[in-house]
Amino acid sequence: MLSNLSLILPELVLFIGAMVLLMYGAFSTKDVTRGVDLGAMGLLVIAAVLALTQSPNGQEVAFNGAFAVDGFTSLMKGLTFIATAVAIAMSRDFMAREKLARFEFSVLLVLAATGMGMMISANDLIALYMGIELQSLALYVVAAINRDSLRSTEAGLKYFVLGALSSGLLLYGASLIYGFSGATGFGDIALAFQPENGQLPIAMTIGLVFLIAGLAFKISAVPFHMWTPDVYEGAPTAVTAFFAAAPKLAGMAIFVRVMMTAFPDAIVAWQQIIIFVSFASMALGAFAAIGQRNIKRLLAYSSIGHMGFALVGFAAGTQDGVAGVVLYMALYAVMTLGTFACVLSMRREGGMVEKIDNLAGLSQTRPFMAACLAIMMFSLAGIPPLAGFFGKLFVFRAAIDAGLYGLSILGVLSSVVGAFYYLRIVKIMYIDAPPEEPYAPMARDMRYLAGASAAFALLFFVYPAPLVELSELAASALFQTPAVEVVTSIARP
Amino acid sequence: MYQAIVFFPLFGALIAGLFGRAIGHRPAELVSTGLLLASAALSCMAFANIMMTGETMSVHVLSFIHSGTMSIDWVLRIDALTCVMLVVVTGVSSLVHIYSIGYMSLDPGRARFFAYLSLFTFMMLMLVTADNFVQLFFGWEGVGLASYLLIGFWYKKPSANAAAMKAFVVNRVGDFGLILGMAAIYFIVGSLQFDEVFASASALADSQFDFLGWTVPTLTTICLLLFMGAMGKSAQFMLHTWLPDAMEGPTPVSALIHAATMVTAGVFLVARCSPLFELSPTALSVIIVVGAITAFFAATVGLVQNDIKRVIAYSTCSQLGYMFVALGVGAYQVAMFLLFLGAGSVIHAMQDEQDMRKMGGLRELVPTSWVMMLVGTLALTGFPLTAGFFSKDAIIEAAFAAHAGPHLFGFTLLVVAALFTSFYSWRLMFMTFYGQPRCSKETLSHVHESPPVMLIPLLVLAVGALGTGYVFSGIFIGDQQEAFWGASVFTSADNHVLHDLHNVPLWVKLAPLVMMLTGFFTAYIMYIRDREMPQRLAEQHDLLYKFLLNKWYFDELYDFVFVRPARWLARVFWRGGDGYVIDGFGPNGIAANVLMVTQRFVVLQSGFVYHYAFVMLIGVAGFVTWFMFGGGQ
Amino acid sequence: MTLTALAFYLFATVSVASAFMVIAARNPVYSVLFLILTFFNSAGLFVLLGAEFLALLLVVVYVGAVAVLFLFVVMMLDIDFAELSEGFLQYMPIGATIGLILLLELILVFGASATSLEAQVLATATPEGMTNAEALGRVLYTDYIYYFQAAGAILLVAMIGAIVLTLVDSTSTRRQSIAAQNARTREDGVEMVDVKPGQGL
Amino acid sequence: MTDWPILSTITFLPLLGALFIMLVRGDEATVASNSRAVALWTTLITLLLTLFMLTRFDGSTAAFQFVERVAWLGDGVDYAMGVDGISVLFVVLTAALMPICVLAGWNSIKTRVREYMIAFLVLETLMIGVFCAMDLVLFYLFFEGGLIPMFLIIGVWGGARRIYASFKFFLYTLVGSVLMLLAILAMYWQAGTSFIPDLTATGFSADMQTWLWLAFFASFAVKMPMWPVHTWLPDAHVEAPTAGSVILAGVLLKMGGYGFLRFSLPMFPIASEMFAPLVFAMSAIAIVYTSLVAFAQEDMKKLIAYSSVAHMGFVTMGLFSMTMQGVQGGIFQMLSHGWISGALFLCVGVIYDRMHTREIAAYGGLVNRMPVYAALFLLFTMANVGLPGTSGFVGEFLTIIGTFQISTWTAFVAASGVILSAVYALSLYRRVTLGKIEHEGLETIADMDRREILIIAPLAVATILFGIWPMPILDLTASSVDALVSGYQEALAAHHSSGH
Amino acid sequence: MTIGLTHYLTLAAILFTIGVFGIFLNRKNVIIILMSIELMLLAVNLNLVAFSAYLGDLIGQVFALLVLTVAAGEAAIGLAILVVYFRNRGGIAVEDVSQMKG
Repeated sequence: MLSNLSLILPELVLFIGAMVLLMYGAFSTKDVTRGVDLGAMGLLVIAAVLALTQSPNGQEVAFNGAFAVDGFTSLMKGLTFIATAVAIAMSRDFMAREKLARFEFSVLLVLAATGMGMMISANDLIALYMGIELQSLALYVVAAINRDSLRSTEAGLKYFVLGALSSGLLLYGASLIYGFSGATGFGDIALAFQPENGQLPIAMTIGLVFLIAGLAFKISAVPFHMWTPDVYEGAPTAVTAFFAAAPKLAGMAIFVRVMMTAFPDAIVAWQQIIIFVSFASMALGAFAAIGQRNIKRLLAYSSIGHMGFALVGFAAGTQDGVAGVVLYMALYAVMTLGTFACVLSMRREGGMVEKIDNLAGLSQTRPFMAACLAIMMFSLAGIPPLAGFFGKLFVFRAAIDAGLYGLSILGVLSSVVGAFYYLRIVKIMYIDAPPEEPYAPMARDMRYLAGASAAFALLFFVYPAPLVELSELAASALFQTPAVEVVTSIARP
Repeated sequence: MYQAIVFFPLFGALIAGLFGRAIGHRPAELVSTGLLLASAALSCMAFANIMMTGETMSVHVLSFIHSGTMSIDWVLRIDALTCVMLVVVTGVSSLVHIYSIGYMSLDPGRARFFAYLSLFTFMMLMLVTADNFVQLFFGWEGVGLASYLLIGFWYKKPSANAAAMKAFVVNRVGDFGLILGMAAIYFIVGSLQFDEVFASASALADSQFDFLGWTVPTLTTICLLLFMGAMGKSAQFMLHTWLPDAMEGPTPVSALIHAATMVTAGVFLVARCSPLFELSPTALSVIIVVGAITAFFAATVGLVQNDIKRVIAYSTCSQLGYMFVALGVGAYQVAMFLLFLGAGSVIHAMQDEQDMRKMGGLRELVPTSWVMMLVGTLALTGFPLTAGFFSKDAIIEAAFAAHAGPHLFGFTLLVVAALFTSFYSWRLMFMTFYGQPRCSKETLSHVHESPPVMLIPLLVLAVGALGTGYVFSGIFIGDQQEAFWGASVFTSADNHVLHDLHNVPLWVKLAPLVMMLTGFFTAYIMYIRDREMPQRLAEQHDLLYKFLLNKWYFDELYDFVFVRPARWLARVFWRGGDGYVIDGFGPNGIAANVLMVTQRFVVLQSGFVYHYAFVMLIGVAGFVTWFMFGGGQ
Repeated sequence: MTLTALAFYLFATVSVASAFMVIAARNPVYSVLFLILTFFNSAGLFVLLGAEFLALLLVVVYVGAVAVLFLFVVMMLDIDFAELSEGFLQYMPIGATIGLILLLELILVFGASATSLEAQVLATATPEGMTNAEALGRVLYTDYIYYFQAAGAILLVAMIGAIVLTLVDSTSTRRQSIAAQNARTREDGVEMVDVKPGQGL
Repeated sequence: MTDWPILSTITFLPLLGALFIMLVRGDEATVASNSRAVALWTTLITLLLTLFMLTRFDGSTAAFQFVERVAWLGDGVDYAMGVDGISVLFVVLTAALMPICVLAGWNSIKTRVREYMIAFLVLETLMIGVFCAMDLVLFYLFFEGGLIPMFLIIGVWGGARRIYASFKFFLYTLVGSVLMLLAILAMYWQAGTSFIPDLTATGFSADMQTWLWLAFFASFAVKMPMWPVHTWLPDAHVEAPTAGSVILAGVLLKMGGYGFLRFSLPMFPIASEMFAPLVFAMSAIAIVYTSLVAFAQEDMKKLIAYSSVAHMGFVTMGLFSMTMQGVQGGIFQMLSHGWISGALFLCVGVIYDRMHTREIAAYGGLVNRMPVYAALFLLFTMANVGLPGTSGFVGEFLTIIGTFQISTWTAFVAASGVILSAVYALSLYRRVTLGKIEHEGLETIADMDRREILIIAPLAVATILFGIWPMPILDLTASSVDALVSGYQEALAAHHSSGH
Repeated sequence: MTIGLTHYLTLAAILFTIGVFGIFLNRKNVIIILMSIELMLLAVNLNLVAFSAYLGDLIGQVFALLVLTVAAGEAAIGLAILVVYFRNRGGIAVEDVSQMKG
């Protein structure tokens, strides 16, 4: 039991911490938002450190195989928790200015992070579902957290309705998989469908489709992406920043883990779906973003496109591919958070501005912010030597290795189309004339965050080895044979 | 010494050009002229030297292009042919320099002018001393550049600028052939050294190679390509159009370009490559035909021109035709000899430009000029004992005697051309210096004799025109010729034209003389006796007159065939090709399509949650269907 | 067969019919009621499958809590029902097509699978000598404690979420602060203004 | 050889300068003047270092020199730098053009001087990196990275239609490059390394070569630019500030040719031979077509831009002839076009700075007021025409000679470019400088000042010096080109003897 | 006639499809969409329980139990969001929920 607890320590810390913070907030008479925020960030950082230092040799499982920890999960959890912490850090100033500061926000984010941790470590369909739901419920709420705003509540409503639908799909798939494999543990499912057992039954494939639909929704891959633009636009910007990074990391992580550990031999089946989804995401992300006028909406499409790119590595289905996905997601998280640090600073006297055209002449009025945002845009576009390029490099390398030439070509071409709208933002900032009304200066936190992520994107190429090696290490964890086989169906007579 | 000959003019050009404004006009003039005179003196010494020893010398200056097996150096090659050219070039050029001191004395751009002149001379010297094709091409193009600068010297005159550009471009048409010729030579022989190329000439005589998809005889192709270059520079028929226009430059320029030097570069090229040409009867035939047509064509046009300089230009053109016929029949020596006839043209050229119809009766006003002009005319028309007599007669006889190709065609045209030459030369004389002045009194009062600095060069030339023929005919084409030319000019073993030309029938020998006299009398009748006659003739043969007056409508033809289509094509390519097709279907078209696709995507995002759910479910249903029926398994 | 089959078909027919009415009913209140009917019938099916505890749970928790919550919300939100049911059939054809395709495919799949999953009489998952509730209880708090706790966490989030979203802030209601009242001094309460003559306020 | 990483120093020194400029503080005028000074000094020091490197360079070997290699991305993707006879001169060219560019923007750039200088210094780093990179991925990094500063240079400091031009430039080149990226990855997959010498030694199968060649071609042909993917160039040139045009024509275009030399030809010889007719056709069309289009232009920069396309046609033609003369001529042509077209753009810049128009029709008779300018302009016009004695001739001549040995048709058509270039270049010169002054504004136009002469003088010297004595360049490239050509021929011989 | 697994699966599929169908059939009322989702979850539960019985494996029932629990929480959140939305908008017609699009 103790070993069980040591494995779920990060999640445990988060969950208990969240409850402590909740109590503190609920029973304190003063405004404790600031304290709770700091506490939440502290918790997340501690959890991240714990997660990253877990690094067991091979895979270790807890709770009869429901919860697994390996190199992959610890890295992805660490990144997810840090991304959440950063999102809270970025939200503080924003929430205060928008009069949304409530201590429950941070608590919900911590709980969502707990869910993400559970999700990433899930080694069982039930654990997967529970993790996803814990995360999702918290996300539905924070999307609608500005409850006096029609847009925010509409975002929450849409997110909820579609999220519930996707949960239904996922569950339906899970039930079929359970039924036809007789197991819910990933390892057992994999064992049940080894090549020697013959072809994957069609019913199983259908279950897989439903499962993928549910997971693809979480990373907003086409055609399960429809919620993304509306939710990104409607949710308060700080929440959008959070949405863009951490849940995507977690969603991608579990998506990869499920497919790699539960269906390693069904690759022929799911690879086709991933290829289609990947291509469709890249293309839609690129094309639809061009038409956008709202920066948050644009970033929503951009994130759809980026998920498509990450999926390219996934579609390869190889260890290199997974390493590429991990690296891509890590870089993406940094870039997207950096971008949102700038977007959150888009305000004038009257309040937030979200129109892309409002960025006009930013390079003259706020050169630092413009430079950071420009670096982010080029990086997101995947132009070397910025960090974003390396993500693309690695995923496409894996795709080429796996012989996915068509997907690769379509992918790079849509990255060209995508480059157009990133360039447009740079153009607006650097070429267009500034407006009469000046921008409010960037908050100090935002300056640091934007500057740090810009510096990261800019200088990643100097010494990329650590992150590259980490991602390779993480990927290798998914390709080891599980250390311990645990029979999950204890109750079977 | 040889370096000095070649590079003195360059120094002169650099000093006058770069420091002209700093040191003043007069010093610039003196320095460049002085250097050129020195160069001329050295050239004479070199000439004498070579005459005595008969040896060929090579002076290595600098390496130029070494690439793989190709090695080209800057080398001065001095042999008999070069020496003749050196003397002609430096000699004429010196005289032009001296003349220009007087002629340009009032021009604000004098230093620049002298820089150009010296540059021109330098380039010409590089051309004639070349040891390989590339160096020759350097001089060749350099001459083109200098002529471009000189013709366009008066840059405020739009016509001068146009003429300069025309000269350059038309020359470039010839260069097109020359470059290809060089490429072909390198391709076949593997070298561009004269010696090496000539050494392998006989091996090429019967060989063939693939050119533009056809299998063609090697040597003939190369020769024709090279000849194309020569045509451009020597203003042969089809590529002659620049020459008359080049008269837009200052008069000394006209002299330098037309008469003595630049245009003879083509002749020099063919002579230099005689080892190649001599082995290709086809090429020789082409040269004869082109040369003969040029001679005839230019003479016909010269008949009716009213501008002195134009007459001279066409006359030059015509003389060049003669030279090429000589080259074509294999009488290279004769052709080179004719170069000295250039003196006659120079004299003419150095008279100032005016419309002949407005002149007349100037003999009393400018007697010295009149004498010079007379000498020039005599030389040009081939009056006995002048340089022209020896050379021209020799050519016509050679054309008759030759065995190569269409020599009779050449002979006939040349004889007719001789008649015309005589006619228009005398016409020019009569119209300018005889009869009553046709211009206003006031203009007349300004006419005065030139200063000595201009007359002396004329005098020297006049002496040359009268004397050289007699003196040098022996060495150039007579008994001593083989000793003199040595290896520099090649004649194939079965070409006896130089011997045969002494054995032609008497009527052939007399034909040029008869023609000359006929021309003289006709001119005399028409312009001294019956002055109404030209007018009448022109009216009677209106079409012919117009045809000739407009130079056979060549400018118009080229405008119609090349210039206009080129302009049209340029616009079509630009607006249509680049603008409409490439950009339209390329970047702009794609961009437009992207926007269209974007609109479609955006419309899909309707904002209705059931649409979104619908899309998700369609996705799921699609995947399921794919796996069940689409062969997903 | 016989009784089990009869029961199955009865429950199945009613639940399908009432499920259809859930989406087809014009009045949301009816929809909720049909939903409850569906749940009841499903509970019956659960019993047939030997999952008595779940059947109970479905009735107690779902019908008792969730469905009633739905009903409550439907009633609370003052909605113009007549307007809401307009345009009901607009998306019928395409929706029906997609739905039917999906359904046919699923049934086909199960039909195909039926050869491998022979239509045997379904046993019960409950081990011998134990009630269903006991069996569930044994594993739920031991082997599956993790899920159980996770479910707890989810409910906690749901609770926080519901409160965050719907609780009206207490900022408008004024609470008594005894400490503040006691600490109040004259200086806080009275402000002395030096009014110059003739200037007034 | 030196022990210290001289190539990395040269490459990243400008970046250091850029960093320095970022730290400059003070009011606008101080920042501007300090930025200029720092930029100038940085580029000059870089140039000096480059020249120093050149003195240590051994031209007698075809091997890479000053090699540095450090682990970078892992799995055979290293940070590897080195130069050989083919690349060393491009490094020098880049370093030499940069001070000129800085000076060219000295007075004409008035807004955002700091950013301008930073952009240029970053661009220098990336450009030098392209020519020094010995690793394919590293090469791509630099190759593509150059788009960013150039995009900004055109976009921020460009002319009226700068937005269209900069987007076109960026996206056009990006399309080609991303396809190349895939090819790079495929090569990496095949060879397990992206170290260029190793890749050159890897014999790719004929089938694979075909695809790889096409992908690389997509990138380099656009960069070059070859007909029909050239249309971005006139727009980019016209809108870019003078220094931008100089660097665009002088260095960026050369990356395409360099790419052919470094990758397409040595690594995919079979495909290169197969596609040579295509390249020849495109080159020949480029020469005639764009020369004609240049003739129709009314904008000076556009005319020169089109002439660049034509000149690049000579380069591609020469390179793909794969004869010693053709390749050396191609390299020489690239270098010489680097300074000639650079100088021509500077010439346009000189009068643009005075009159703020590039319309040819707005000028005329400049020689009356600007004799020095007219003389220099003439020199470069003639060099552009390919007059012997200028460096423009040597490359053109060698490429024609080289190509004639392989394809007479191509050489034939290309030689006609000799005529056409004279037509458009001289007509430009005539319309701009000759004649009487007819536009009022030109009556007071001043001749070039000392700074402008100083900028152009080195280019003029190079034009004439290397026109008369091209040996230094030819010697430096000889052994590398020889190795390239013989390696190519051997590969082909092996392929043909194996029965294909 | 034995009632086998296939029967239950088919029934669940029908219920699931009705739930799916309900989502885009009812564009006038968000609550019905929520109810459709409840139907889908019910179908899932039916599946799970049937499989549980078929496999003789209790975990299916445990799964169903948890699904029920979570679904209750989900319903709570969903209705809460719906209520705040109603407060802002004054209606819950699906077609009104389209402030953001494009």
